[in-house]
Amino acid sequence: MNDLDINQVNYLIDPANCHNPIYIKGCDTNDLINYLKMMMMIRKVEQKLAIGRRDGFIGGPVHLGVGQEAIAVGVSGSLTCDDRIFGAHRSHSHLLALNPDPYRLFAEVLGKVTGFSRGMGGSMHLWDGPSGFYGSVPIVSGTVSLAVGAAMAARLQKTNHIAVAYFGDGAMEEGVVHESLNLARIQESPVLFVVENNLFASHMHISLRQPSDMQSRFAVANHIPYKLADGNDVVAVKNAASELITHSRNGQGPGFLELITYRWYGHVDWRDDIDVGVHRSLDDVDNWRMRDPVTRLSKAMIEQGIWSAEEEKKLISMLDNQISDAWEKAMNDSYPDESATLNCVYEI
Amino acid sequence: MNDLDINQVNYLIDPANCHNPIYIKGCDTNDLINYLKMMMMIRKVEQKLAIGRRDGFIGGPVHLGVGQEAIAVGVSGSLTCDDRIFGAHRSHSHLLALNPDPYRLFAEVLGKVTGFSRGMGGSMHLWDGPSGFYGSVPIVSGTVSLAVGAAMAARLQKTNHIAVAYFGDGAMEEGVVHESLNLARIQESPVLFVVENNLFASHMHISLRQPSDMQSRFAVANHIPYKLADGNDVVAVKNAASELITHSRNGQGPGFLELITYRWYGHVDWRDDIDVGVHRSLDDVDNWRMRDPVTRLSKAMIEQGIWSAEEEKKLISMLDNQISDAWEKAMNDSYPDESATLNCVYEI
Amino acid sequence: MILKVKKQNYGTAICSAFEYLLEKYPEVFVIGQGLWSPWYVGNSMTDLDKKFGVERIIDTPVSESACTGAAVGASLSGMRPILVHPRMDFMLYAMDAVVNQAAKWSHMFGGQAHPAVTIRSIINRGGEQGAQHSQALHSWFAHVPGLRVVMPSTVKDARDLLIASVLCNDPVIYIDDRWLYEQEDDLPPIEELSLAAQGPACLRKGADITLVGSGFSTYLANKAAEILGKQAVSVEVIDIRILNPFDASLIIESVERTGVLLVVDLGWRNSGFAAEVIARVTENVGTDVLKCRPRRITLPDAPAPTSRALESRYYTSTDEIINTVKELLS
Amino acid sequence: MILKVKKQNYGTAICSAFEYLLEKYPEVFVIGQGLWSPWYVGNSMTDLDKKFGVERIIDTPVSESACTGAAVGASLSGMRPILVHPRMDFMLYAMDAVVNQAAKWSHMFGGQAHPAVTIRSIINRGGEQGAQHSQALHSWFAHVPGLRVVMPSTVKDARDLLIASVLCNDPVIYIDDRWLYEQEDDLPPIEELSLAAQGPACLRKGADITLVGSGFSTYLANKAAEILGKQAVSVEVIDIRILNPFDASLIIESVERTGVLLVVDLGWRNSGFAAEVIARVTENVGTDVLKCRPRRITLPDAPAPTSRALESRYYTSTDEIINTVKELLS
Ligand SMILES: Cc1ncc(C[n+]2csc(CCOP(=O)(O)OP(=O)(O)O)c2C)c(N)n1
Ligand SMILES: Cc1ncc(C[n+]2csc(CCOP(=O)(O)OP(=O)(O)O)c2C)c(N)n1
Ligand SMILES: [Mg+2]
Ligand SMILES: [Mg+2]
Repeated sequence: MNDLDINQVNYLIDPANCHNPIYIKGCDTNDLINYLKMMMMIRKVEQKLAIGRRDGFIGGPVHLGVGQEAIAVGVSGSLTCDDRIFGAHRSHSHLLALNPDPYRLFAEVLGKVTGFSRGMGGSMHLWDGPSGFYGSVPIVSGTVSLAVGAAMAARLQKTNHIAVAYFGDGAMEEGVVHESLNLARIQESPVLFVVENNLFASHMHISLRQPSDMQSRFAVANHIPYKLADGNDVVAVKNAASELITHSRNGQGPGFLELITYRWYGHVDWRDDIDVGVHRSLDDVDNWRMRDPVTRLSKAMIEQGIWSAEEEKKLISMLDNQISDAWEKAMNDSYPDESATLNCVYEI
Repeated sequence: MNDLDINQVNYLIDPANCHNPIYIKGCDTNDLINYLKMMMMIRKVEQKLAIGRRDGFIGGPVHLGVGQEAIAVGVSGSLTCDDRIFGAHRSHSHLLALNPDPYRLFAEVLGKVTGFSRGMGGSMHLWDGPSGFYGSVPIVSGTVSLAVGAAMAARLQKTNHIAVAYFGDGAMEEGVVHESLNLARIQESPVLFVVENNLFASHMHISLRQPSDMQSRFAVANHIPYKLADGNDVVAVKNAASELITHSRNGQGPGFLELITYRWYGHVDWRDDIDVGVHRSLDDVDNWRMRDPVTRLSKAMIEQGIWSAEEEKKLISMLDNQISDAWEKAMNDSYPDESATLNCVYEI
Repeated sequence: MILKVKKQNYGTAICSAFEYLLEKYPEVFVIGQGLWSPWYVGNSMTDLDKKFGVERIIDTPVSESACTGAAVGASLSGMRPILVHPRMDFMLYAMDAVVNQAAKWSHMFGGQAHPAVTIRSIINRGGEQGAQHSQALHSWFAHVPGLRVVMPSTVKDARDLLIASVLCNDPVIYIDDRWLYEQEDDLPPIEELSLAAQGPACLRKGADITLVGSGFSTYLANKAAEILGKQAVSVEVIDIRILNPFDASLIIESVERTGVLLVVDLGWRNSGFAAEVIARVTENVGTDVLKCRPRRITLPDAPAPTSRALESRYYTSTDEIINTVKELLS
Repeated sequence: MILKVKKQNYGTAICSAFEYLLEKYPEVFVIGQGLWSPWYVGNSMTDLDKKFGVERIIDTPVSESACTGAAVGASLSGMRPILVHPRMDFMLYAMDAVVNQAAKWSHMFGGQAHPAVTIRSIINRGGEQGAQHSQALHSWFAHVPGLRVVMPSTVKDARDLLIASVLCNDPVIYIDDRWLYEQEDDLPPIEELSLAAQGPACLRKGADITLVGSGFSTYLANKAAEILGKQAVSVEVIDIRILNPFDASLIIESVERTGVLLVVDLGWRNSGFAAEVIARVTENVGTDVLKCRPRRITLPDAPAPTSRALESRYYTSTDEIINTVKELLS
């Protein structure tokens, strides 16, 4: 843990910084367009969920990651459907970045049998094995050790597949995560720990929960190679993730990726929750909105002349249509059959 | 975590080092004599337990800390009976260093009603509230978070008492210990974490369980002040502990004390267990016997002219008598009444 | 003597117990997740942090295991901590501190030390939250000797049993259910009860059937009994209140009179507390007492589903209780 | 066909199951504490590390929680891990992975993914080890839907049910008791059974009383029945074998014949599995079937004491069973 890193964390957690377009020189144009589309799609899907929840169509809680889209998109850029990806309560983006199918996500959140988890999971329990998404659950830190096991399996199976565990700065406080870091290290398991450090666990700012904002200090303690990056810069995320993933695929054990970011909505559902968050002000939220991963990429691309306001307009209207069609379709789908409650307990 | 510390750990874990008398210049002679007596007493008590177990008088397991006596004796030098000390499975020394009463320890290990825990605990469950010993249990890491809570209580009670958690390098692998470090730090709880790093957890050498031998790296990660010392040098232990304890008493939060040491016996009971320990050789054990905390102190004192072979002989025979009397007495005591099984479940 | 009577609901009743304890007993403090947030635990802890300070109302990192252990440790040091788990499901991370440490502490040391800790563990389910956010594990805690397990179903018990729990020197699992929070009642002034002296209570006298519940299932049972009362079915309702240690004498006595037993429990069926009630009754009443087979209504042996279509059928209802009573009496 | 018969004890039978699985199924691996030590788990895993390599026989850091989660995660990735907890008490640290994750995984995702993990959890008590080293928590696991709970009492079951557990796609808690290890038997060749098709088994036919046990209590029950048989008391012994999901039909049928039920369970009494057996029987047999009240012998509701004077009385014995049977039949 060197001073450079500490300075970088201090810089990144200040919401006044990083409002400018991101640095994209040398990046593949198609990749960039893809990132932009993905991030916009995810954003719009979550905004649709916010409205659906507000208006009572969605019955269960939704944890929205609006503002954090660059992370899943950046990380997924180096993943294949043979990898094993685990999420948590705020995982819409993690799944959509692997399988961009808003319809099945909507269906799931609405509790419909056509959803990703056949309507048995809702927003907080998502699964899409074929795309490599092995599951997300709302018990904070619940899947981190599972990802280590999936990585151990990959190694025993003599493949170069890896596992990914997405979790937050709050999850970092659960003991099992520390056990998992050590276990992964001693087993040389190919797992990437991705910490989305959005500075909050529910209403509690990180300064009320930990003596330091920097999560990578636990990678250091466990002798796990780490990278620290601006979580609202998709290219930075992609590059950092890619380097660690390559290292894991090459049989060199786990990696740890810390990404500083912020969620625009409150902890759960569609509200700001300024009153609920200890140390959360509207000022901060506004400032963080200026560090929008979507705008910062789009502006950079326009500056470079590889993207235009026109194209963006088209993209937006395309996405709007796609998403509203998906929503309508999901709304009309059926609920699971009553028998599912008993039939899914054990394999039959 | 600086290079100096890492070098020190590397030096200390090599059993070929530190065979010489310890450095005692400037120490109070009475203190030194006291340390020596205490360590010898603890050693002899445990050797008696070894024989009692081997010969079938003791029915339950005994985890002997022979070779590690300097730690409890050194740490207890700065404790009072208002402090709150918690131990684990290998805690005879932790208790005896606070209350040097072999008789009640023997009675307890023999399951007699006159024992420290009224015969309900045996070797692995020791309690002596009046001397500050709040309890030891065999669930590895089980009391570490309790010590943090006892420290929180001390702070809420506006006292300058502290709590102590003794645990091993194996316990360091339990998630709850990591949670405890963070909780103590964020609550500024006056607790001293004492890690007796004897390089083994049961049969497993630390190199098979962790990427580094040095436990203090977790203090660093949690921004807790730490000290690293030769656990077989009672003066070094005393000085390091004293500094951290003063810091805690002064309201500056937790401290972390890592002490490198080695147990002479196997993990449990009286055998060497060379065959059981992965990476444990008779050579190593013999080498570690040369780093005997008792001899190293005694030799240093004799060199300094404040102790003599004569005095030592007298001390030994005094201790031998005391211990064999205590054992006889305990052997003749009664077992708890049958009603205790049901009567101790709840307070009545 | 005129008793001052105060209108409260289940949530505010809990809050008033906290206030009473924090005002009167300096050794009481509260620790848990969400204590500095206005909405975490409904209206049951409103503004405690503001009234009593953040030193005594401690919000914590996301570390259930260490926080639970810390509460146990503080309770061994002269304090009376109340640990709050805003959802019982999160306690799966804290089982060692509860079961291996707190429950056994007194026993292991010959009754010389007592962890006077109260663990408030909230059942918070429904609302399509799913399998990991819906559990009621009271049957588990009831199985562990050394723990006292308290499940208040009434507004008065919500307040007075919390106070009794905190003043008790044994570790107590105090379980409240968010579905009970809207209940209202006129409460007399607080009375400090001895928890050890508490046991099941008869909430409604009746002659035809003994209906037994705990927590929210008592609430449903009571409602069912009321409706059945109007239909000339006389239902005796017994609220278990204290699941561990469990004194079944009131229930046994009641069944000896009614000859019919129905237990309603909102936990899973297999190896759950409803079975204990049936066992305790059948092993204690004569073989000629029961007019029909004892019956239990429980959750199905399945995790809680999320989809509203399934969730609504997963939990039992007053209707199911009413129908079962009628079936048993026919 | 001539079956090759092999003399084994309970411990070596388990070991032979491991060897069979590791040889035949490359997706099987073993993880847990003590696997590289010759004495950790008796003779039940001798030299597996040497025969199959330390990559597949993984000894671990002292991290029950992460290791259990890792086994679950590996089981979702095409492997069939066997997780070994050398003492059930240590699993209190691993409850989230077992209860919140493994047990609910299939359900949460609509039956699309199954954690095919086997958790071998050893009951290891006696020898003055005390409260934290003596627990038998089978009643807890039996309460959790989604887990299959297996308690072999015979040498053959120790082997064949371990194999069936590992080949089953659901999470299984396989519970063996160190007190059973010395039992010997002649075993036929291994047969791969479907775990879902297994249930309670009648170990001994009888007409006077139905005696039900699980694990070590079955062993005691069997011994008692043998002695009683010589005294012209005809005892039917049923071994529960699978506590979750629990199919009680064989027991119900038996009680319908004998009219007398005695359950022996070596867990605590309150809210324990013995209550479930009594409940299942009494809610299913006619009120005229039972000739006397059902009875259970369990541990007292107290943690295990250490002192030999108390420990020896804490556990039940064949004598207690024999006396209770006689009392019930008198
Ligand atoms: C074991 C457990 N404890 C507590 C909670 C309640 N809870 C839900 S989300 C959350 C905050 C998690 O913070 P973080 O991991 O940083 O993720 P973020 O919400 O910031 O994405 C908490 C405490 C939970 N779901 N599970
Ligand atoms: C929770 C738990 N897991 C495993 C064990 C088994 N066990 C007993 S002592 C021990 C090793 C502990 O090593 P360490 O903490 O270094 O203490 P040491 O024995 O070296 O003094 C283990 C794994 C246990 N008692 N409790
Ligand atoms: Mg966060
Ligand atoms: Mg050690």
